[in-house]
Amino acid sequence: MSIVRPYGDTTGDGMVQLSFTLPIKHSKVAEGAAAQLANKMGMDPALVVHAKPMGDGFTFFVVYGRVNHLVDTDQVEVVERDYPLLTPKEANAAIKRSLRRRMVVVGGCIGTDAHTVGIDAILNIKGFAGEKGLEYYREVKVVNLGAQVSVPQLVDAAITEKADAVLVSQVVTQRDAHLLNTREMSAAFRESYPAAKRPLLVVGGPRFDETMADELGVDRVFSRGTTPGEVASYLVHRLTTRKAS
Amino acid sequence: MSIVRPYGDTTGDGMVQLSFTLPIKHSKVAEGAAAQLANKMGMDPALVVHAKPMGDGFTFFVVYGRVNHLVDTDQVEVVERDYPLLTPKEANAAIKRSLRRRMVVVGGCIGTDAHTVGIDAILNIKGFAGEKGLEYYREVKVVNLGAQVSVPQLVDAAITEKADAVLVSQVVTQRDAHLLNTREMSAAFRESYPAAKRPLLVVGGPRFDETMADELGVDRVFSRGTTPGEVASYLVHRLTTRKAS
Amino acid sequence: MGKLTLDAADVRRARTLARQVGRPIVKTAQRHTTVSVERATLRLAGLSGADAEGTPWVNRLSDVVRADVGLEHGVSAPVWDALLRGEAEDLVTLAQKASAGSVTFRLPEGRDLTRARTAARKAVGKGITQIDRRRVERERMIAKVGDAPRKPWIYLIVATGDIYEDIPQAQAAAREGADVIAVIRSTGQSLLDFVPEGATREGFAGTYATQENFRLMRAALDETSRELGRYVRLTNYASGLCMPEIAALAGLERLDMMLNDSMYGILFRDINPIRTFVDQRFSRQVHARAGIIINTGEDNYLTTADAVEAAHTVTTSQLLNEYFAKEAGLEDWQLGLGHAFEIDPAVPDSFRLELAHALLARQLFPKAPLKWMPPTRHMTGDVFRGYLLDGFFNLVGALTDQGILLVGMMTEAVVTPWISDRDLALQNVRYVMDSAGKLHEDFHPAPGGFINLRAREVLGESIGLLEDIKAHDNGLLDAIADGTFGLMKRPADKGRGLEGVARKAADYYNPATEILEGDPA
Amino acid sequence: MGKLTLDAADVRRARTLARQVGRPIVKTAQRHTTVSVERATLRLAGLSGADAEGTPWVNRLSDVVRADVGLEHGVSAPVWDALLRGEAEDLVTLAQKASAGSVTFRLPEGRDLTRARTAARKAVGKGITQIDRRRVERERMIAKVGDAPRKPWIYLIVATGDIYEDIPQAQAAAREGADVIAVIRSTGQSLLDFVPEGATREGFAGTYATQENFRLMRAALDETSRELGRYVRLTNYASGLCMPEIAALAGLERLDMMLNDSMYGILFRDINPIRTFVDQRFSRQVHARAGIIINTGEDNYLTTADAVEAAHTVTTSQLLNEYFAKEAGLEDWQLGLGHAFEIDPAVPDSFRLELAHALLARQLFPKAPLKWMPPTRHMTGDVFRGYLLDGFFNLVGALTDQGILLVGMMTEAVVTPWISDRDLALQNVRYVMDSAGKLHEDFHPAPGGFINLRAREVLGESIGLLEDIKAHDNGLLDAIADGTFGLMKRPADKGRGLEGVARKAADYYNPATEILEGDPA
Ligand code: B12
Ligand code: B12
Ligand SMILES: Cc1ncc(COP(=O)(O)O)c(C=O)c1O
Ligand SMILES: Cc1ncc(COP(=O)(O)O)c(C=O)c1O
Repeated sequence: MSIVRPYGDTTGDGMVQLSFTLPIKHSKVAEGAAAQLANKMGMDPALVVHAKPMGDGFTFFVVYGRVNHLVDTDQVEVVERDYPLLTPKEANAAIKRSLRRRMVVVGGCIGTDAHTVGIDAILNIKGFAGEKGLEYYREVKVVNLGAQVSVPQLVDAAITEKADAVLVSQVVTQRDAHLLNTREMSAAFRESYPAAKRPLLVVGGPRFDETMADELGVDRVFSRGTTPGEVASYLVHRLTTRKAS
Repeated sequence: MSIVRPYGDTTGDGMVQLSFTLPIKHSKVAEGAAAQLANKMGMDPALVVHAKPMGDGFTFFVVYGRVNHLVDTDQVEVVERDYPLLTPKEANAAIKRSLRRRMVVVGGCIGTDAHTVGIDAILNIKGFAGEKGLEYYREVKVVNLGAQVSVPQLVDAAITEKADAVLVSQVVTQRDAHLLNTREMSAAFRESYPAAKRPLLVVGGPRFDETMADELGVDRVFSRGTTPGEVASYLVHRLTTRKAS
Repeated sequence: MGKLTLDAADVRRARTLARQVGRPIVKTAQRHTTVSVERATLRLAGLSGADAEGTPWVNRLSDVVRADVGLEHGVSAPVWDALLRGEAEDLVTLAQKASAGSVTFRLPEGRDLTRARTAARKAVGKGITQIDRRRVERERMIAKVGDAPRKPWIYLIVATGDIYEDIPQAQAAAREGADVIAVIRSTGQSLLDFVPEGATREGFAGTYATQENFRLMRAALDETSRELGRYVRLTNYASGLCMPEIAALAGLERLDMMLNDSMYGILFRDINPIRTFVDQRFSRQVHARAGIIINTGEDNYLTTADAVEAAHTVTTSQLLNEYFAKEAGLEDWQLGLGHAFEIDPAVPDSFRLELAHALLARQLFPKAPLKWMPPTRHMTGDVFRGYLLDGFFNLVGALTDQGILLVGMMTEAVVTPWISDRDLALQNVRYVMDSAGKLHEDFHPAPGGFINLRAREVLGESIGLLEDIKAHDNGLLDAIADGTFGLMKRPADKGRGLEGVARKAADYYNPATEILEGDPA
Repeated sequence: MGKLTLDAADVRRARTLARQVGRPIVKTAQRHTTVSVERATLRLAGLSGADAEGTPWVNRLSDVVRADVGLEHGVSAPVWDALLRGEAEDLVTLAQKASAGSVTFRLPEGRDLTRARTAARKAVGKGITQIDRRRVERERMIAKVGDAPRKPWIYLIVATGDIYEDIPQAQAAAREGADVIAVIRSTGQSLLDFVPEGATREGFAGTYATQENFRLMRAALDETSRELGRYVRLTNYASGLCMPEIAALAGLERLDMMLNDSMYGILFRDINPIRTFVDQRFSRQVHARAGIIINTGEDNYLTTADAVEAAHTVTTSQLLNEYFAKEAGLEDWQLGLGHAFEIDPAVPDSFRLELAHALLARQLFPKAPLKWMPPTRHMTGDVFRGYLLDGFFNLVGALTDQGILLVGMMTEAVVTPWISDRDLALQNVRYVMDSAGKLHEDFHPAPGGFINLRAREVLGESIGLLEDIKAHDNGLLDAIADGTFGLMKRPADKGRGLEGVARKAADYYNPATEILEGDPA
């Protein structure tokens, strides 16, 4: 089934729920404005079922209605996993076989971001969702720099540690902080390394769009719900095939 | 201010919240499909912040993001009150002056609809939102037929009572029941009365679009939160100016 | 048990009054029959199907019988007399011929009468045996696949209007945790003086109650019950002008619970009071036999009246519903007495008032699986607020040991429930039950505190109301006539379906009643 | 009071242990100063502003002093000595000249030293008098316009990053019911070793804490307080590398509450332990004087550790925070000890566990206005579920008499709060408080029941942990070093800001400390 529509209680009804605030005082015109926005979004009919004045100059709306757009699932672009999922054992074996040394991974939260739970979930032994983190892999050396690492610090550590891969976490996204920081980071690596020697750059965080790797100048983006096993498998895949070729 | 955008926490940020179900199994593609729908609705970036599989073939999504559309409040069409709001005293005086008899109002819920609270709020003495209902007006005779009145019954009652106005409530809207019933009702009145003699036709209910009067063949549509005073003032305005002209 | 300190004498007094007020109504019910009772009898004897216009054969046949000999003797004797006379080889053919005008009915006498009655009793007996079998089937299935794992049972609504959309939605709801599925009826069905036929796809805001729809949905839920390892119950409405027939169909198709109230039709559908009481008694006798749990409709009072001011009308109606139900043979475990969380959330202490009301019901009817209804009236288009209110409704349910919890939908004020509304609503129930389900262990309203005082006040007002009803010349009928309930005036000689009521003649005969009253299951 | 049956001996033992563990830390703090303590002293003496690059004059000046004579004597004597020597007519000029390299500092001796100290004390005394005036101003204003009408105080966050967006949002929030407004800081400010200057519009996920931002927001809220007839409190963070300076600015600009924790900077920002404890003690002395309520940060533990397993670390930290706070002169009413509703909602009985933890805090610190923090960690993009969780969080707040309720946002896992999130969140709080606010009257955990057992268990574990800390060679410092808290290892000789710590020389002099310790308000 490649064409679908939202489903309220009947196939094809197209029903959705929407809420937002308009910076205008509550009035009939404000309600009409809310309906107009919903219409522009493709909702028709659009029922403004709730309008709540907030202070003097704002009104909050809830709108229900039928949206006219069709969703074509064939057109959806997603970053599908293009590497095999390995167990820690398999990953260790693959590293041993092709690198003939431990793989070095340097990670941290850059900029002013101090949300370490996500990167720790990937790196620390404890892991995430029942999977052990990269520290658990015998053939992986993990250097976790923690929170609020500056980009120069990160590059230095990568150079000192001879990192094969650099893992960066970004959780704060207000004013696109995560995008700005990631671009700054990838630019710094481009400057500090000859292209062929540059470690693999991986960023992750709950609000990243996985299709943006190229735009951000990194090799891979991981988002919400990533597990350590996926990251390990990806690293092994990229680093061992690179060596092989 | 005629051009506005939704407001999350900063002027002009355009942020909205959206939720819906797609009739597909949860997967990365499903999440991409959800983002695609949001994009088609004009949201960019659109963050799929929640995806919940429901049974086998459905997934529920919550999406946050920035919507690109502008809202032009100058373009909003609303049915503004085009008559003066009268107190019961003023309404009574106006009726006495121009009709020289009591105004007769016949009301009820037509079709299979049994939601009488709305029409009772307008007609019964008790009223709504602190305003007394039409029964309270000395110069108005109210005939409330109650629930589940058939269209022929309604027309008969209007004729027998020599109704000046007929007030119809419709609350159930599934499968557009309210629109179908209203059209059937207005058609019946057109058939049973010469145009000039037809009573004023007024429909109301929480999910009506007030701009649809013409399409529905009625004189006025009232929606969510209508008060008896508004209805009384409207009737007086229309019936007394009609007589005057 | 017993978090409230109620005066035992007050409780006894309230029950005595309910009996005194209800007794004359039972007498009246016993003295009358209705078209629907007679049609239900024919259905029990196996007559089903409809003519080309969709008019059921039971309507066709009983109309002709009535035209020929009147309703007051019951249709059974004339019908089986005609069959014995060889007018047709079976009931359907007889109905077809009768509608074609080619059969005339008579009142058999003497040996003919005896033979007709015996044949009728045999035929109807088959239907009742079928109901008995269904009951055993249910019990066996529960024993085999398992029952709902805990109380309250989670009760969810489907209401698409199309049985073929309802089925997957009901199955999905069951998979996500519903213990009971209610298929909401199309608007207007309660005023139809016939039961539609076949599978239907065109209801408004609900799906028609038909025998085939019942069958389809029960079969689908049986499948899901087996899949899930717990029996998923099915509910519909034995209400409106066809209450007895729908009760019979429910028994025949193994529905498990039915909405069935002693006064709902009178007050909210303007159905004639006598018609309602007669139909109600018969339908409850069928439910008793079928092992069906009834759900009464006290929640409806609070959708028009104020839930604080009118709290005692709920209690009063519960007491009357209990009396009528027990008189008709229902047992305590079959009494899903209704009540609801409908106090305006803006009223100070509204949550504690709800607790007081819910505890009162729990304590007055300790063995009944009370049915706890969610907020509807004060739900608005603010679906976030609605979701919160439903959570606090669920909490009252947990704190007061409700048997059946109708799951509230955040979109109550907007649409009939979407698939996602149900999923979110179940998640809400689960959170409350899992996180705070045992909070009742820590909940002890002080003997002289707010909650106890309020509960005693409501019980007192309810006793006052029952006394007031009793003081009317003609008791409950007069009270209903003069607007005691919900300010709706419903005189005993007005209302829909009155023409379908007949005072029984001396020779009135109804094999169904005979079996149901004579030989308890 | 006292819903739990705690063993009084246990409670006493816990407090004794906290004192035993805390005492050596206080001693260490007394033996050290930090760049930030010295800069705070200069700020109290009236030095503000920054150079063209935005480096504050207090940093410029103290850096030069330190380069010339070291930090261990305190900057006051060298600075006022230079002024008395006529190097500059005022502090700003002195700072400018110092950064231009045209002043050299010395350690005055004898009469010079006495005169320098006297001048310093006079200058700093003005700042402290200003703080005293602000405190009186607050008290007068509360007396005049009125205070928050009830407990808990409703605490709302604004976090746009732009002071000029924050202001209208804060005013709107106050109008809709907030009693306390917290302006969240930009990420990273805690690691800046200076306090930015001026009104700022470029924070990430929060707005910089600056004296001017404090002033603008306090003025705006004063206006709104008058409009609303209740004093709206303002909060910020005395935390990170500039804790003492921000405390001073808060006192000068009449902020009303400050986030200020004894170990947060160490554990969560990897700030050197000694630096933190020194800065903390000074900042708390300032808060005590300013009549500011501190909010401690125990909630943070539960965002990384499991809220059930680590519940006792919260209690332990509360006991330590209490000890350090009282030692610094804060009174019970100034102790907004933190705790949070962070148990995974999927844990059975999670709501009752939350109740147990919250009651324990309430009963251990009966006079402290506890600060109750909403769920964050288990919030997801399901904003409906989030709204419900926040409702149950509010209910725990109501049942356990919390003083300050940080209002939870349904979008916690998504964005920093939108204007509508706050409005919906306040509606949630209001519903719970109005409908169920008095439910605590009916809530009585059984003496041997689940809630009591759990509370006693947590207290027991907390005593165990304190004993464990005490058993370390170097007590708390060693315990912090070896990962006792939140598994983070923070040795006393590592961490950010260590270079800003100096062991006091025998002739160390700080007029602020002298005044704050010597003459209690
Ligand atoms: C815990 C928490 C904190 C803790 C952090 C403790 C710590 N040591 O990490 C504390 C209390 C310190 C904190 C502070 C703040 N926080 Co905070 N915090 C959260 C919270 C509640 C949970 C985040 C979390 O731990 N998630 C669990 C982990 C496992 O998930 P994750 O990070 O998504 O990681 C997964 C994937 O994304 C991926 N992943 C992540 N990184 C990487 C990296 C790589 C290489 C790979 C491969 C994968 C990967 O894999 C992980 C496992 O699946 C969220 C709200 C929420 N419920 O989400 C707010 C939240 C993230 N915080 C927020 C903010 C604003 C702050 C503050 C800045 C507020 C302030 N101004 O004071 C401060 C300051 C922190 C700072 N300087 O950055 C905002 C961010 C808003 C935004 N979108 O911009 C949020 C969303 C709350 C909100 N609505 O306001 N916070
Ligand atoms: C109370 C109620 C009932 C009561 C009705 C009692 C009665 N005597 O009216 C009972 C319990 C009987 C009932 C039954 C059903 N209900 Co109902 N009910 C509601 C409920 C909770 C409140 C409606 C209400 O009273 N609002 C208050 C009044 C004052 O507001 P109002 O109607 O909007 O009227 C105002 C304006 O709209 C306007 N107005 C209205 N009419 C008119 C007319 C004129 C001339 C004018 C000028 C103005 C005007 O003025 C009024 C004052 O401002 C709503 C949910 C909700 N919270 O909204 C569901 C709701 C309306 N019910 C619904 C349904 C489906 C049913 C049933 C059909 C379910 C079923 N299949 O069994 C049944 C059957 C009823 C039937 N045959 O129609 C749906 C409708 C869905 C839809 N949009 O199609 C709703 C929305 C619930 C839901 N989400 O499923 N219901
Ligand atoms: C007892 C009873 N019957 C019937 C209904 C349904 O309404 P209707 O009569 O329109 O089928 C209800 C409503 O909840 C009810 O409580
Ligand atoms: C005591 C304390 N300080 C500071 C903060 C804020 O973090 P940051 O150090 O990034 O300003 C918090 C977080 O809530 C806190 O509890």
